[in-house]
Amino acid sequence: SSPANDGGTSPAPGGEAPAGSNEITIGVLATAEGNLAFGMDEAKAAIGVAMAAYGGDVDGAMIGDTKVNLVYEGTDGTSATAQTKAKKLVENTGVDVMFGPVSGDEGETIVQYALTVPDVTFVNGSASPVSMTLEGAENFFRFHGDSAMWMGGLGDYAFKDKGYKKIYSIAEDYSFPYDNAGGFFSEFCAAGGEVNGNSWVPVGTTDYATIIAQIPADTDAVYVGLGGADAASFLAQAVTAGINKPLVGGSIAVDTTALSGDSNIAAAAVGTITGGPVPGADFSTPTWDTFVADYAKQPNAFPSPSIFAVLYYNSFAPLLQAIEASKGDLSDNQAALRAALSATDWASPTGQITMDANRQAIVDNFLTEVVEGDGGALTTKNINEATGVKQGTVVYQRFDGCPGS
Amino acid sequence: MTRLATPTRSEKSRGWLRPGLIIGLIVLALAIAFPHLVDRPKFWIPNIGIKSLWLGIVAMSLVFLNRYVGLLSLAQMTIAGMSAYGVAYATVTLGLSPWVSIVFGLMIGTLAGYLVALVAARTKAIYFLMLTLALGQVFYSWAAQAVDVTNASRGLYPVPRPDLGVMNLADLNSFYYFALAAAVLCYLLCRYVATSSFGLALQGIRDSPERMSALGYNVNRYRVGAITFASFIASIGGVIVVFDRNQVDPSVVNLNATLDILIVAVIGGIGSLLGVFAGGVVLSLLLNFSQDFTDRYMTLTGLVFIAVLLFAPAGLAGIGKQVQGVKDRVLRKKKSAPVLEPVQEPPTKPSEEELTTEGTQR
Amino acid sequence: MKQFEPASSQTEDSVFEVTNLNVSYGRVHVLQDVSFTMGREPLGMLGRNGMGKSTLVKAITGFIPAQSGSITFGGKEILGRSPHHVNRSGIAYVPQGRRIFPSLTVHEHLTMVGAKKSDRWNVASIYDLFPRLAERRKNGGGNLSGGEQQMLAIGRALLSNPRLIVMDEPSEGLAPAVVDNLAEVFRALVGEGQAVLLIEQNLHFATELCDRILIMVNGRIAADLPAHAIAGDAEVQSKYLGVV
Amino acid sequence: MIMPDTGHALRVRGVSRNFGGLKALRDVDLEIADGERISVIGTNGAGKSTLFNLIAGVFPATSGRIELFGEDVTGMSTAKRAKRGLARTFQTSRLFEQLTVAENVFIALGGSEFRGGSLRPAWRSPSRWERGERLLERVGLREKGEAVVADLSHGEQRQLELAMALALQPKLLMLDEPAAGFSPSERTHLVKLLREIPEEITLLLIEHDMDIALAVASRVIVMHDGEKILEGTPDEIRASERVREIYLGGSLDEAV
Amino acid sequence: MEQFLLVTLNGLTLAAVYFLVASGLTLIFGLMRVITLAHGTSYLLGGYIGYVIVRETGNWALGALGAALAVGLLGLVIHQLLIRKFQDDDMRVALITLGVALIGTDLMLATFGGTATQVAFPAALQIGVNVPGVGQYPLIRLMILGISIVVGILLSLFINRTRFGSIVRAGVDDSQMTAATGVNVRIVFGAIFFLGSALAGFAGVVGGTLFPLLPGQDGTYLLFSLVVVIVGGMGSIPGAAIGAVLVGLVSQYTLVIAPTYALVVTFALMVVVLAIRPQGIMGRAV
Ligand SMILES: Nc1ncnc2c1ncn2[C@@H]1O[C@H](COP(=O)(O)OP(=O)(O)OP(=O)(O)O)[C@@H](O)[C@H]1O
Ligand SMILES: Nc1ncnc2c1ncn2[C@@H]1O[C@H](COP(=O)(O)OP(=O)(O)OP(=O)(O)O)[C@@H](O)[C@H]1O
Ligand SMILES: [Mg+2]
Ligand SMILES: [Mg+2]
Repeated sequence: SSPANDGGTSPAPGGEAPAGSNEITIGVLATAEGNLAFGMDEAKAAIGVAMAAYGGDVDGAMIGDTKVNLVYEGTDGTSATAQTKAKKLVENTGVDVMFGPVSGDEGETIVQYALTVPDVTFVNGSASPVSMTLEGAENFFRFHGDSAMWMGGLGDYAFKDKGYKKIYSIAEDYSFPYDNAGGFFSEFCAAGGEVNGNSWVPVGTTDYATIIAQIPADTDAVYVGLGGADAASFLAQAVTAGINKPLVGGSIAVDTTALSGDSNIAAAAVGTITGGPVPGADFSTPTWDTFVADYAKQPNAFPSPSIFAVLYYNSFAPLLQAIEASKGDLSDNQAALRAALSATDWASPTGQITMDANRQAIVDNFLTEVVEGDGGALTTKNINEATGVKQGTVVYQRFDGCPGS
Repeated sequence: MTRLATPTRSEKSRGWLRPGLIIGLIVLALAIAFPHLVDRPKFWIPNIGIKSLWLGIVAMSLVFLNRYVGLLSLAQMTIAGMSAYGVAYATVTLGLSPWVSIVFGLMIGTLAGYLVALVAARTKAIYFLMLTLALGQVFYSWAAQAVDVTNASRGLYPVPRPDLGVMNLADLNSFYYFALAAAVLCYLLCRYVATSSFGLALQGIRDSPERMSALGYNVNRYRVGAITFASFIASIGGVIVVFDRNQVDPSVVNLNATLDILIVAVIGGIGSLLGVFAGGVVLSLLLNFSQDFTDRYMTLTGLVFIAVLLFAPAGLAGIGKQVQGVKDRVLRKKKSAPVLEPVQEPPTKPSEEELTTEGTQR
Repeated sequence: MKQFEPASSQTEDSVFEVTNLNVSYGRVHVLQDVSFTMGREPLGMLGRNGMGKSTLVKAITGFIPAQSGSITFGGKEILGRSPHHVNRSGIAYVPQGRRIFPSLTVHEHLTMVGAKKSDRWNVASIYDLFPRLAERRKNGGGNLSGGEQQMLAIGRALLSNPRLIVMDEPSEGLAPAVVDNLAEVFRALVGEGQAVLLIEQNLHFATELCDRILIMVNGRIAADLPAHAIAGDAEVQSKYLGVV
Repeated sequence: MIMPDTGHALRVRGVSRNFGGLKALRDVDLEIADGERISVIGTNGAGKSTLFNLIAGVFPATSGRIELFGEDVTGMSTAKRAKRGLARTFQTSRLFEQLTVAENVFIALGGSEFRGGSLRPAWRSPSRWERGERLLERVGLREKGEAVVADLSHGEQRQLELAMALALQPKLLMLDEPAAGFSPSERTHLVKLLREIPEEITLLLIEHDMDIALAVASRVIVMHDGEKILEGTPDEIRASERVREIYLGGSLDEAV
Repeated sequence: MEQFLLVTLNGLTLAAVYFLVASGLTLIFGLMRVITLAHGTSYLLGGYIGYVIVRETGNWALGALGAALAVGLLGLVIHQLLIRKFQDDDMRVALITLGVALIGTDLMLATFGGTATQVAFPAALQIGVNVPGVGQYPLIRLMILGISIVVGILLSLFINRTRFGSIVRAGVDDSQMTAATGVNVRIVFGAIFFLGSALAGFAGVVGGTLFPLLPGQDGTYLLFSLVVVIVGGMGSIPGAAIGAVLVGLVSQYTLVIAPTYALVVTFALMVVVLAIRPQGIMGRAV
């Protein structure tokens, strides 16, 4: 049902669309291969929820008088594929709006690409490097926090409430953990905390026994800036290695995907505190509960929405709202649509979302703790919320000790 | 050992005038007209056209080494990546002018190839393959970690397409013709080298290095020369890569990228210097369009790949000859006269299959 | 199958027969209607270089396919069977150029054939036959001297304890005394009823060992002569073999 | 200090070579004057090919010293020795299997011709192809010029092997069982060819065929178990009881 | 000192997993000279099959056995259908296995998803034991070390004490001539493929018990086992053991000294070994 799919007759690229056009094609990028292959399913689930609100589905909907079409391209999480697929969506399919991508590597590339096609509007999916909204791309919007913002409030909490004075850092060696750990430790250090060692491990490290053996005895807690599989291996081995330090999780370390794995990681994971855009499992507000319920109806949904589904939803819904507000007017370089996007002030399932001058969202952030739920299954508990978290200006690099020291 | 297609009879004395020339010219004409034939040039030119060209150029360097030197290198994309990093580093970090950056990139790639050659020239067949694979992984891991030089996983950007004076690459058509010219140049260079006495000597070394030394040839020097030359060709591909992507990051040289080159070479025909471009077109089409038919891009690529290997071992480039061969065989069966095509496989070692099917039944 | 008249002491099961064999390499028609029959006897074959002798042998052993014709051994068709079937039907092969396995030691070459201690030929008796091999038993096959490789190739074939042994220029590279010794050994074997098909360039070796000799010229059997008719006859030699 | 001696094509002094525990060559001395014709005979595994390999520089000697045309070449590479005028054949053919016969010879002819390697298109050297053709004619392979080497019969490959060494126009020619695989008529032809080799070329020949070894040599060297046990004229060798006993054997007397 | 011993022990137990994966490759690639680029795929598939069986039956040993058999049979089928005909054309075979790997990886992704799973093992074994000089050490890692040693010994007995090893090497040198000594080369090679793949499948279950199973691990294990086999010398079981220990130790030590460059150093190790000794540590020069 997607007319954009048959290359020959699809609309010409966005900027050339006649004013008052009442058809908008959105190109969606999400990961369909590699470690984050489930990204596409989560993206579709999120989009499905948002579209259902307008009586549509993942392929399209009528929003007011505007017909919205969706076209999907899967990537493998690398910048090369993201670039190729974005170009295909923009230049071949002729989409008016780009939505996505999933990973940070892709995100940085997509921003660069956005700079070269000013007539297309880009709405970020879940990519969270700090730098993305600092590149000055007027056509690029992000409706969730960057990965440094995800740790907003956690540094203070760890120091003051938990009383951790010294924290050891184990993180993957690439841009996402730089920002994430940077965000955490800059707050933690500012509060008076101390970093007593960093271990930057290559992505894909499976054997953490030796890393774990490095943790100094006098450390109060361990920051774990690992994601997905690496987090799972770390936690599993933390159990067999009998690690006895509390953990501070990077935003994706104890995501549902890690907790829902089969390995028995309870002993290590319980008590871990973490920060991020996704609230704990006990969180309950009407909007959140509705979202979770709607999400669960989508095909291929996980038991609860992953961070990717939450972020894709929180980003896609404002896009639809802006289309509605601007009545699908794409004239004048999509000025009306962009104005509407910038003006977003939305009570999302995870709190109020407004935009700053860099088209970067100002959001609420959640602090959670891993607890053992009924029947021993792991779950998360909300422990604190930081409201109105704004983006900083520092793009973090790999650092030793406290960031910037 | 390390050769795929049955090669090459003699290439002497036939010079440039071969039956393939006409087909080659037609293809070239099509390639020149390509930007004007497609309906969405901004998509087709970079995503299919330019991508096929650089995939082809890098794969050509692999084919050259395999066919004339008997070495299968998995480091060709790595070399191209080094050249791309070189251009990007010169542009982004050092702020050098485009021409200088290009020369810098080419030098980095070629020099790296030379150093690889010094280590690898002594190793043979499988070891060479593994050594180049390992070198590729070393560079990939390093590029993904060395924040100071490569900016780690973020990579170096932006590398805009420059105005070279003679040609403004910022214009997509110009960039395409730039890449096409580079491809033609690479092909002519490879052919020229292959038909020279040097090229013949390389083939001699491929078949019997001991004999070559006994004849007074410095085998190592020839091998190093050939690998360095192939690295230069790959480096040219790398320059196009960096301008095509406007950036360079570790994904340019990861394992998938390495395998892509192998796939291109095989689909095109690993014995053919020109077939690589057909391989490049097939792969870039698969990459861009397979998702319109299936979610399983990799499975599709794998199936195409295996099908080529099983049924058209000489790749797309060899299909013409294969059809001819089948025709002859049919004719032969009909007439039952002993008009036979030369056996395809080296006749010293026919497989058991051939023996049982072709042997006489009584 | 053509009716065969058994020679005096021969039984049907050791009759080896090639009928109208045609082999081509591509367009080159190398073997043209080759036919001959042999029993438990030593049969020699001579011919100038490139006449098709090895081609015949390779067709017999299943190394290359034939276009038409038939090869039977003990009444069973072996043409078109793969080399290991041919071997198991009782035919062993000493190839031209030795084709030693470079990655195997001398001893491994001999043990891999799997001859039993009770067999006529076993590893120990091969070492007795070629003491030089025993001295070099741990040496890699690729590092042997040419003559040692030839001994090994012969030993490897004997270990199959074949009813018919096909040898393609086995004397190549062997010192005269060794050839001499070999001739003696094979004469003894022939006495035990061993069938031998011997391709040779060494006229003396061939005529010493064989009573009957075929001469191949341009892919055809040009003559079938008793050995003594060749040994002493310069005219025959010059006619068929180009010896001047 | 040994003075350069221009009168000697080859001098081998006290050369030994061990392979692991095996002493393949033991303290061998050899002096060959320019233009001499030497045959090396000896039992299988006596070390003849090893001696050739040491002279040609395929692998280094364990001890000892080798001089070519008065120059110490003990540590020199194979290629450099070849450029000083040494050519050899291999007992087991080493040919460019996937190339044609003509191309094989073309490459061989280049060995003495250019140093770094020429980037001139091969087909633009007609004179080199012609010389190759004449060479093939000499060894009796003229008809096979366009055949791919892998398709040659064994004997034909041996003929090409010979052509490859002759192509170098060497000052010292070393042939390792050139007649192996040759038919009797090709052998006669070979003897003729060897006799036609210009006088100034030094010839070192390994051969098990006494008809050839004794026919072309002015001096014969007999080896056994890694040692040179005897040296003499063909007649002396024929007469030697020792040679008969360990090498020639008895019943094939007529062959000698 | 205690830390050094601990890291060393970690290196050795990691080496045990590498060795198990590499031992199959030593047969297929080292001995039979077939460059199989699908070996990592066999590993991962074995892990997944083991995971499913263990999840359904709760029996770890059954999972390991089932995975070994299933992957072994699959390897045999692939050999008979796709590889056998081109046995002598080693590059073509390598590329075919690459195609198999591409497809296998993709289908596993479609079937098992992109999230990490791990093979469960009895809680009774999830304990530490006291290792002198090191302190508490996970029992499971020591058990895996033991399994590897047993497999290694059995395998090297099989290769060196039977004619099998010679026959395979002969078959690789010259398959026709090997057949001419009466060996059915096709069956022998098929058996090797079965055994090699089965070992990879088994290794997948063992590895999947210690480390997570997920897309990408196939490539990682392929590379590591290639490095192990090459460094150790092709076709030699002791070589593979040495290679595995070297790779395991080097990667663990660098994780301590310069974690960022752990991968670089591991691959650089292979480059250095090949540059100095082109045939690998225990390899025979050919
Ligand atoms: N590379 C090597 N490694 C180990 N042993 C070797 C090597 N090369 C030769 N040998 C051994 O050295 C001895 C001498 O070999 P060589 O080839 O010189 O003999 P030859 O006199 O040429 O014999 P033939 O007449 O049989 O060719 C042989 O016993 C052989 O096995
Ligand atoms: N694989 C091949 N392809 C094409 N032609 C071949 C092939 N093998 C051999 N020939 C040709 O077939 C002819 C017969 O070869 P064959 O090897 O049978 O000769 P032969 O009698 O054994 O000679 P020799 O005494 O030299 O060993 C030769 O002219 C040879 O060039
Ligand atoms: Mg022959
Ligand atoms: Mg010799």
